[in-house]
Amino acid sequence: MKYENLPWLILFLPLLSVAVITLFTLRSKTVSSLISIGAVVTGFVMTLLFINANGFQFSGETSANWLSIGGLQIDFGLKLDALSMMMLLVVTGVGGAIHIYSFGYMHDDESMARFFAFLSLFTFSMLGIVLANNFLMMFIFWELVGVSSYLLIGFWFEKPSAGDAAKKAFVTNRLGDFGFLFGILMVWGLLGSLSFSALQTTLAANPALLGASATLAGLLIFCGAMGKSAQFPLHVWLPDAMEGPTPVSALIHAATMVAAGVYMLCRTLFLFNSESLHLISYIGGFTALLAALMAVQQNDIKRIIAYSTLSQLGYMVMTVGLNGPTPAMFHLTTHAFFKALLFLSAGSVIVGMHHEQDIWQMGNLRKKMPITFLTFTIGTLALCGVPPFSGFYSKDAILTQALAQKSYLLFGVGVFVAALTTFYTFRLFFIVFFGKEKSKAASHAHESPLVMTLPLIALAVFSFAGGFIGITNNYGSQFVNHHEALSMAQQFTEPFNNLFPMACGLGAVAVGLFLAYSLYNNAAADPLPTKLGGLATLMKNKFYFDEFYEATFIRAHDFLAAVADWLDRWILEGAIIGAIRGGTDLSGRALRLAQTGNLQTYAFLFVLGVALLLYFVLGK
Amino acid sequence: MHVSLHHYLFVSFMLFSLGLLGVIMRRNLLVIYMSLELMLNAANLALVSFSRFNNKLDGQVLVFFIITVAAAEVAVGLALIVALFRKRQSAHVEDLTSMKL
Amino acid sequence: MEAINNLISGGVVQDIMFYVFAALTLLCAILVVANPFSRSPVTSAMFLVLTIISMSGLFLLLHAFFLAAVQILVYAGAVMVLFLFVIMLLDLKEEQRRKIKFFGLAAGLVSVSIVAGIFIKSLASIKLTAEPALEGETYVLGKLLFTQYTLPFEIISILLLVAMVGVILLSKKKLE
Amino acid sequence: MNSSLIMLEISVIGLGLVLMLADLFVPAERRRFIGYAAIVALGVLLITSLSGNGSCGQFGTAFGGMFINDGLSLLFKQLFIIAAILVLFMAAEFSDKLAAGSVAEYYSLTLFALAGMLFAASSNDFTMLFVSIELITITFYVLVSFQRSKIQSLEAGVKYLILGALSSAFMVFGIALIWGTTGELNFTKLAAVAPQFADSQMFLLGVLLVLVGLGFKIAAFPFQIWAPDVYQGAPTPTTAFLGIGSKAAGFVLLLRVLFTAVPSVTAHWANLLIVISAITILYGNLCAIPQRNLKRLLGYSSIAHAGYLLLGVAALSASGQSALMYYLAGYVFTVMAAFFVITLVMRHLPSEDISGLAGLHQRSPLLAATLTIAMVSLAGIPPLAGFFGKFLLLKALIDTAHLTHNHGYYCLAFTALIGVVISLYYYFGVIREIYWGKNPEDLSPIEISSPAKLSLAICLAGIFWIGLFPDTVLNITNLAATALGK
Repeated sequence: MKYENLPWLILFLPLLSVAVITLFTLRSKTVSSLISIGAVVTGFVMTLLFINANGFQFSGETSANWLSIGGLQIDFGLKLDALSMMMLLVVTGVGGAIHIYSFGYMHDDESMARFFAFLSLFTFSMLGIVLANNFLMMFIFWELVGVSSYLLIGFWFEKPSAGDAAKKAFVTNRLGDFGFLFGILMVWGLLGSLSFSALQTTLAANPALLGASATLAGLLIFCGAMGKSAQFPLHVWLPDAMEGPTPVSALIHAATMVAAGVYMLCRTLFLFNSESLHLISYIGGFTALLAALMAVQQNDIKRIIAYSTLSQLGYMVMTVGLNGPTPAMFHLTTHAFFKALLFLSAGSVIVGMHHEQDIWQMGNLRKKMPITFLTFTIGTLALCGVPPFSGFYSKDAILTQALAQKSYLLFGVGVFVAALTTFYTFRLFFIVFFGKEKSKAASHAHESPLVMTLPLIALAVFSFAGGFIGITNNYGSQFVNHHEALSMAQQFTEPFNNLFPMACGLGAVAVGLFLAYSLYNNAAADPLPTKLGGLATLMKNKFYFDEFYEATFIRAHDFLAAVADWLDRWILEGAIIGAIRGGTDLSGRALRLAQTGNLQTYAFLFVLGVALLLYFVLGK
Repeated sequence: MHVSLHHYLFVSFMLFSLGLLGVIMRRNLLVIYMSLELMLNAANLALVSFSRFNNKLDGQVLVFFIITVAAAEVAVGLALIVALFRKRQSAHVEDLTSMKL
Repeated sequence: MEAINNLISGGVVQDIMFYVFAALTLLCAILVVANPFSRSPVTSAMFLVLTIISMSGLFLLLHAFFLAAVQILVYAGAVMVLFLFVIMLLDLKEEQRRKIKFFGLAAGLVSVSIVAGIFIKSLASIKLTAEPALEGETYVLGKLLFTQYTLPFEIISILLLVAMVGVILLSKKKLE
Repeated sequence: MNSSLIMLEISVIGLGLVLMLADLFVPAERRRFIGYAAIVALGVLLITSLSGNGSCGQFGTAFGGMFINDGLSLLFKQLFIIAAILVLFMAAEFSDKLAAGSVAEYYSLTLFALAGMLFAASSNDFTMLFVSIELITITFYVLVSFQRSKIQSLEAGVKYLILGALSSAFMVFGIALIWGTTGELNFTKLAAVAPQFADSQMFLLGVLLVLVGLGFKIAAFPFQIWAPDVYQGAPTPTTAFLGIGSKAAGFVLLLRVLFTAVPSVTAHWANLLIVISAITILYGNLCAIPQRNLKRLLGYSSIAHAGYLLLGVAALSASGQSALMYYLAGYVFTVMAAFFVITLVMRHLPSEDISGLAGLHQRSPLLAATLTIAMVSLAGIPPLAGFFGKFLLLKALIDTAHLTHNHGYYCLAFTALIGVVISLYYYFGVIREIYWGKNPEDLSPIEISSPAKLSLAICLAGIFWIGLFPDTVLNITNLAATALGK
């Protein structure tokens, strides 16, 4: 392996940037942000250099002895293979674009230097997860990601909701992490090692070693992914986390942090047995469905995208559960491109609208913000899976995988969610960019500066072409034995090898698009489209369809969405989480009553304690 | 019935329990403190009787230490109670509840 | 002296004396803790002195002559004087008879009787093998104290110093 | 007799006496330097002990086996000295709140308490256990009530006094029963005869009563009730010393009693230890949630941490004991950092309410960062000291669970994790107050003296060092744990 030291540099550059910013340049906004941007962009260039020198067809590790506990040695080491390289590219590449964009977005913020310090800390933690070669190290960076996202989500601390959202994100994540830690301890106890490669070798040699607890261990480890990748029922933190600045939403909730869970599952896929994978796939599918249903009811531009993220994450987890790490990672990568693009474009819209986020206040922005409109369109098409945009290829790969695993229910869910996705995305698209301006802000909207639009364009290119530039080849070399690399033309036509899933996917897109168009195009205006007489019957049909839709689909859908929302708000948030929180709080207050401050009570409780102790040990 | 170790230990145990009762029942800090002395004395009695019946002198040495420590503890404790009394004009436990919950 | 020794070593007399001293000790201890006639701390203190004196009688029966003396000198002589001194100094009024909380009383009695019950139950596990043998000679005790137990002895001296400093600090009248 | 082994203890006591005398000759405005002189002297003692040249580096026994120097005592003595140094730094900052003219006495009493802890670390005999624990406790009666002008300090002193004396009475009685049944006071000799008495109710009763006394010191359930009041009322440096020194002394004695003196009995008490540590963790964490007074909050949190530390005891294995000591080492620096910030921020406020922290990140970024890091470490978030400690403790538990097939261990590990989740609420509540607290009236920057900066740096370095390079500390704790099994 050439340039073996480069990955270390890539990892530690952002940390260095944190140190330099906090210690020296906190006063200067520009210098701090340039240092932070420089660190991540240099990381991206170094990653390219490293890949250029080594290609993807390798797998190696570089490590330093860190600690040994009772005969077990744990290294601080980096895992270097196609999987981590691709993720490095995503994190530094997409992350770099977001860093540059932030330079424009946060330009008027007082504490921009602090923001970039946090951003670098986050990048460092995320790179640590990607590169970790053992569970312990991964867990440590996992938690660091949690802490730095806590800082970023709560960045605008003047808003109390930001503080609440940050705390909620952190605590919900920690809930999952404890399952994760428990799983790690269990794996450690059963297999005696924490290094991924050692574990894989051990399990390959003796698959029965995990024994009866294999399912439990797998599910506990999945708990970690459940928290980070916001899977049901730990998904509640993600929509609230939109309180952070928009670049944070793009970085954390599209490209990196939420992807960590899926990445971790793929990294440790060898640990999971079929039962646990089965359950994982259903949790993923359910999350995808639930989130898509909820997205339809939202009016906040960022929230819609956030729910869509949830839904897409559900897709990925479902695919991992269907034993398809390649399509899952493929979708993760393309999703990183187009979702970051969507978030950043939304951020551009929000800036253009002077921090208005309600879509019903927007309208007709395509004229005012042409570049943003273009990039948003590309993002939308990619998200919906319109050929030949990247989302089409990765979604098709997922559907094909579901069919190949003969999981017809999940295949159905996938197709249905694809239709829903198209529906709500285009709903957003039509309301925001078409029709009439629905507020003054919309009439005076303006295009964002170049430093913000350039990253948008870069991301748009990848959102368009991500499907056939060899991403599957690179992942395939990791997960599939004797993987044959496909040429670009072969990749381009890959979906046509399996016509049925492609047809279903495209059909879903068409249905969704049609519904969205018929309902929301010029929704607030144009009572009767009299422009073309020949289309009058069509309009009439539309009218019929509206009736039909109103009577059945919308009602049913409203009901479903309301149920989902109700479930989310009252059962999950209110009852379960509320009961846990309220219960602990209440029991804390009750227990505290013993603390009367009266010495005599204390003495009595002390003696009671002694009496109980003696009774239980000696009284029988 | 011939007096044996059991008899002495029984007295010691009763003394200890009486002291314990005093600590949790009385409200006056000084009386609570006296009850604590009773408990220490019970330990002394147990040690001396074990010493006699086990034919070892270490118990008596320990008693010597306990008496000294008790004296030191009493001195500090009473000084503390006096200091508190000066502030509060009370030596009752109910009046000591400025910190709670 | 010899007459007393003979009397003490005589089995029956010794037993009777044990019962007398034991009864006195426990009775006085009860009166320290729960005197039905007075709740004044002074009464409690006086009965504590009596308890200690009757205990030193038990010590004599156990042939711990030095400790019996120490018990009276240090406890009855010094510690209890300190107690009485403080009681007088503070001019404590009699503890008011407040309404007894029955629940508290019952709970306290129950937990103390659990402790006492387990204590007494554990008596059965002591095997009565040895006859009383030890003669608590002061000379031997002193020798033990200054050879084997030098270190704790010295630590105790530091402890007394700490107590002294502490008492002075806590009872200095005025803050400088 | 190899009395050169106790040179360290003699030096500390001598230092205490010198300080007391120095008070007479040093003018009032220079008294602060008495403390710094003591810190330097302790630093020298620490360095000699670390380099292995000091008396506590020579292993062996003295005074007829009563006093022992081994890996365990060495580790704990170093922790005690570090804690004492930081407490002295803190006391120097706090001196304007102590009764004027008695600052030197405060220093020397701290040193005497330290001497008690050092003796406790080397105790190999119930007599030594008793006198060293009494030296610590009686010194603390005075240290807790040192702020005589403050009613809360006196009240805390009286509460500590009565409950401490109660626990001492139980402990003394326990020692009497142990000695009475077995005829041995020495731990090593007791270990040899204890198996014969495994069925003797009275012997077990004695051991339990000794555990009551030690349980009080470490504030374990059900003997934890004093901790919040005393933590709140005591002067802050005392609280810090109480929460670390006194607790660690309790733990070293607990380890010696359970694993050197009566290992045959301890082996049967796995379930008892499991239940006690589980309840201790839950009690401390649950009660801390609604708490607004920061010192009291740390009082409850110290109960919870006693529970975590007890996990290492409950694991009944060398790795558990090693993890316990590792956790304790991290805990020393973390808690000291927290109390140091409290001392610096809240010494002029009427109460220690958390709201006093609002705006701290503007008043002093250093203090804000230190307290944040301390809270994050206490909450057990990697890569800080608190995380590795909890990780090792859980690992030891799971290992034992595999070995013994006792499902209670899994439940205990699960409870511990629940406790950690609960604790996030209040630890992050503190952080939230620092950064998101509402409308602080006073935004004046906080002046930090250079000695205070130095000690904050020591605390932070400790937290990070132990978290990032666990191996270095683990080597020492493993060595210490092997000393127990002998």
